[in-house]
Amino acid sequence: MNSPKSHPLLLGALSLSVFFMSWIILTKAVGTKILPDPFQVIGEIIRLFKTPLSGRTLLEHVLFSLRRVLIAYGLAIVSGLPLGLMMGWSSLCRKIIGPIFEIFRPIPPIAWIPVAILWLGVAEGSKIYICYVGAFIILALNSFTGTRYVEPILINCARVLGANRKRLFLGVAVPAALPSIFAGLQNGMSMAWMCVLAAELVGGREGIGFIIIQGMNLDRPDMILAGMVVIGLLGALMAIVLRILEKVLCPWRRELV
Amino acid sequence: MTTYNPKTVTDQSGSHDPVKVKVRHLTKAYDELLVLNDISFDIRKGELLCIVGPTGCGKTTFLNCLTGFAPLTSGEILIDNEPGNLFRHNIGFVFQEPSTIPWLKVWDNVAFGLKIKKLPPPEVISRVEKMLDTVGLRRFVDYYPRELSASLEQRVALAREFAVKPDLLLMDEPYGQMDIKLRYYLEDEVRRIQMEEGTTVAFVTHNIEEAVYLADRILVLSQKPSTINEEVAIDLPRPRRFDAPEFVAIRNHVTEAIKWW
Amino acid sequence: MDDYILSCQDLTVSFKDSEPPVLRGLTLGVRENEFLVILGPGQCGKTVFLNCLAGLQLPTEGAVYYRHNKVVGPGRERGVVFQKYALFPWQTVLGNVAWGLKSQGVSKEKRRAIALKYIQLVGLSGFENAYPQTLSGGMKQRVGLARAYATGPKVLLMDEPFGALDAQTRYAMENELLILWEKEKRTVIFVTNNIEEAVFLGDRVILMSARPGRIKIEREILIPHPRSYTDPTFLALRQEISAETDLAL
Amino acid sequence: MSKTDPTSEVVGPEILSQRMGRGSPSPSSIELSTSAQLAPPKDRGGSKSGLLYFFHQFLRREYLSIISLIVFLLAWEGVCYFKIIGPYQLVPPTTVLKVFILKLTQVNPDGAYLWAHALSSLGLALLGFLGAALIGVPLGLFMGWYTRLNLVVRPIFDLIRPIPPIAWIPLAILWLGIGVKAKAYIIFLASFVPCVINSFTGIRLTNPILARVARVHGASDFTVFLKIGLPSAIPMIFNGLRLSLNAAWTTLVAAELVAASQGLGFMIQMGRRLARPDIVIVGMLTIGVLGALLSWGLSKAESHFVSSRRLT
Repeated sequence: MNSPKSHPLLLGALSLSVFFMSWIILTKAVGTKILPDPFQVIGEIIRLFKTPLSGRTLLEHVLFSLRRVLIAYGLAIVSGLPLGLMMGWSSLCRKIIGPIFEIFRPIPPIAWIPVAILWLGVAEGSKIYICYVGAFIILALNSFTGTRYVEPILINCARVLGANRKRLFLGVAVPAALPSIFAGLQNGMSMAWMCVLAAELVGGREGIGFIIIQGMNLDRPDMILAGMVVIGLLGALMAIVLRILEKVLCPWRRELV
Repeated sequence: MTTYNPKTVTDQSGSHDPVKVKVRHLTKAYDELLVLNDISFDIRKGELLCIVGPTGCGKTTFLNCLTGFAPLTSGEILIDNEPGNLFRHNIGFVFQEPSTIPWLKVWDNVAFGLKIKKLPPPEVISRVEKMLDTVGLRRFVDYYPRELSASLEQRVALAREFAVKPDLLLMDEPYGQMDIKLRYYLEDEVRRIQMEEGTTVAFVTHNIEEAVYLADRILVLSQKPSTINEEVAIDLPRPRRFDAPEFVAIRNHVTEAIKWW
Repeated sequence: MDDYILSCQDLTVSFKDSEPPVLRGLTLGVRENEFLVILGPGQCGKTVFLNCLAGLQLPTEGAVYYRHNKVVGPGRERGVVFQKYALFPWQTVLGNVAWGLKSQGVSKEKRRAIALKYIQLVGLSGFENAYPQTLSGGMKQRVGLARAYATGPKVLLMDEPFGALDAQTRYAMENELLILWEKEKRTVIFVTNNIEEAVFLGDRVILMSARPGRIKIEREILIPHPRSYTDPTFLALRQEISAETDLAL
Repeated sequence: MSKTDPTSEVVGPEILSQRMGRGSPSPSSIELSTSAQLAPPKDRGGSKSGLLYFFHQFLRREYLSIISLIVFLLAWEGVCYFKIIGPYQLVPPTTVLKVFILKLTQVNPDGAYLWAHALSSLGLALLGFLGAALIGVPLGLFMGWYTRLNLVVRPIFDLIRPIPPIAWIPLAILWLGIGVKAKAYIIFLASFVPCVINSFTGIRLTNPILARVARVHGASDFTVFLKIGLPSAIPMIFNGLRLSLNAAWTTLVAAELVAASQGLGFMIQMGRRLARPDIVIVGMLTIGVLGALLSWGLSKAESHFVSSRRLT
């Protein structure tokens, strides 16, 4: 690990250029019908921005997906966090809600798609519901473990300093659980994002998932890749936003690596 | 109370004692922070050298330079008149931090160094068994280190390093977490092993009493950037008594030399 | 038991019925403004004993009394300094020190004033807004001391507060603790496994034995402060207590 | 007063009990601290009234969980029985059980037995998962140990990582058709990422002191990797495998929903098309149970590998 510092940026740039070069060479070998080259993909993104696909431009599709994710995510925060905190803090809650939670936990949120469609139709409802399930389980689980495994010495310390049960919860358990909760917010967001994709793949006439499934139906790999690139960018963007949020809300963790 | 008059140590070249470690103009800086500033001294063969100094004065850094874990900024360190090489020199290192290997049971922990050195299995077994008795770990062979208390854990690390019979034993605050009684015993044990095997020992400690009890010579480092404040040769007869006036005088003298608060 | 500020009677604690009790039949009284050191080997139940005094652990048998009142839980008159600092990582130094005052319903300005006073007293002025994880071990424990002092307890319980510090920092902290104690006299019960520390600090030292934890010997230490680590009386007393400990500590 | 002490007494019974272990706090110790005030010791009958005491004991009982489950099932049954939710949306648990048993021996309406669907899904998931583990774990380990390799591979890896594996489904189908190959490819992608990341983090967390212990005795870099780095990473590797397995299972269901002719995902999709909530719910529950079984199997494998006494 003590190897002399070789220029990390240079190596990174080198590896990326090798990656794109081999992509272009591969395109030459198999033909653009199977693998379009990076320039075509960029061109396709620009085209989708200008020309509507089934009546909507790329931006509108993105906004559709984003809206679904954010509504579901908001609902999951409002319901999942308190539930997890309660289960972590009160053994009574844990014993009553725990087993029911355990039944639903192992079912992948995507497996809810058919049932959601049966219940709520193919419209917005079912898609939001699926994203909600995905984010909810992760958020509840993370806030649960966060509060449940607070260091006992901190609780003892707070009791010695005269904290009542309410302050133990709000003043110790919740802040101690914040790092875990933020990890849950990150994972929950990427899960919600994945779920909206899956839901849009299975049925729907708008959203980014629709773009890539349409690309498959039209046999247009450049369209698929364009959709994938947009999804990747959006996902990365949201992760960054959340990370900044964590730095703002948990100032004491800033000094840590 | 007897006052202690330090003898000036002039014998830098070591006229009759062959030199084990030769440190010349050792300088070590981390980025802008200068830790060790142009230090030169020798460790003679079979000598027990204690290094004391104020907190954060770079004692540990020195040991890391010696083993090559930290590259030198300038100067040189020679072991047996050649640059230190971990593949060739037989070095033992007792770390200040817990350094037992958590997934190995006590027995395998003690055998770890021997197995790395690829000693024949019968030799490994006999040395490990002997070490287990020496440090009193016989009852704990089947425990994992994390099941032991801090002081027992440190004994495992000691046994592991003693077992390889190093020519050069580096000890970084090995007894920091132990209490007086156990420390006395293990201090005597280090001394005994050193005499038996002719090991050269460099012993870093915060505890001045411990340094005076053990050392043939004490090296007092100054505050960062560290230079050698003083070398104190100790020729009290052994076993030393920590309440003897001469002992107390040297102890007070060294404490004064560190002068850190 | 009249003149004792904190006392315990036949204190027994056992966690499992199958094992010998951790503490058996401890009876002990602490006088007001006394510096009592409880010395014992690892795992002898010192921490459990201290937790009983703090009210964090309820005894299986016997009871702890503060003056004449039975202790059934933590209380404002007893402050604790923990071994592993136990600082709230999400609070600054100031927030940590003022934490206990908030529970007592002290107003915001007053909390701040009291906290600043104790931060200054332990020599941490300038670090009020630092977060604990940016501090060194010695500084963290100063925060711990200030926090315990700030709530105004009559008795301070200290559980190996300097156990994780290196020897030199420990010497410095021991000196500062005594200076603080001279300035603001409190009853202190100080748990340690370090004989030297015990003899240096204590008015009285109690040596405990392990499994079951009980009092082995008790020594008054009459050497006047400031004590010297190399004073012959000091060394003799240290050796005497050391001879009584039969286990590796 | 010489310091040479007899050695016979030196070894003390100093084993830390698990209760006071230095690892992460065990659940029981937290229970003790958060509700110690509520848990009355043996002889404190006087301080709390007898009735309250018994009520409290009652609340602490474990059968509360069972009651809660029964209430849940009854409510479900009731909702269906009183037609609060119609039979084309939800069927009661009794029907679910009936259909589950029926589906074991009956291919209607989706063309295969339940166990055939399950086996086909399991096989695919395991195929993709094992492939990812075999390539991803070593890659992550080497990336963590050899800085240069990391610098080269990392940018490409980071470029592909934010794309959810599900987004690959259409492309995979376009390239490889709707057969086994496309699905195996997607599952491989999905489980590859957590394998790499966790092995990477695991080996990066190697305690440098332990590496020095080996190096000081003359171990070569590769020996240090094998004897120190690899064992240090094992808990994190298993963590990664667990996440991988989850991802594999989730992605498989998604892939089968989009395009398949067999498998549990296909079965629930058919159930939806035919408006048969019973089939959908049986399928969902089977997916859940099998997923839980897979992670349980992995935990068993882990405890075989890593002694629980090791702690960290």
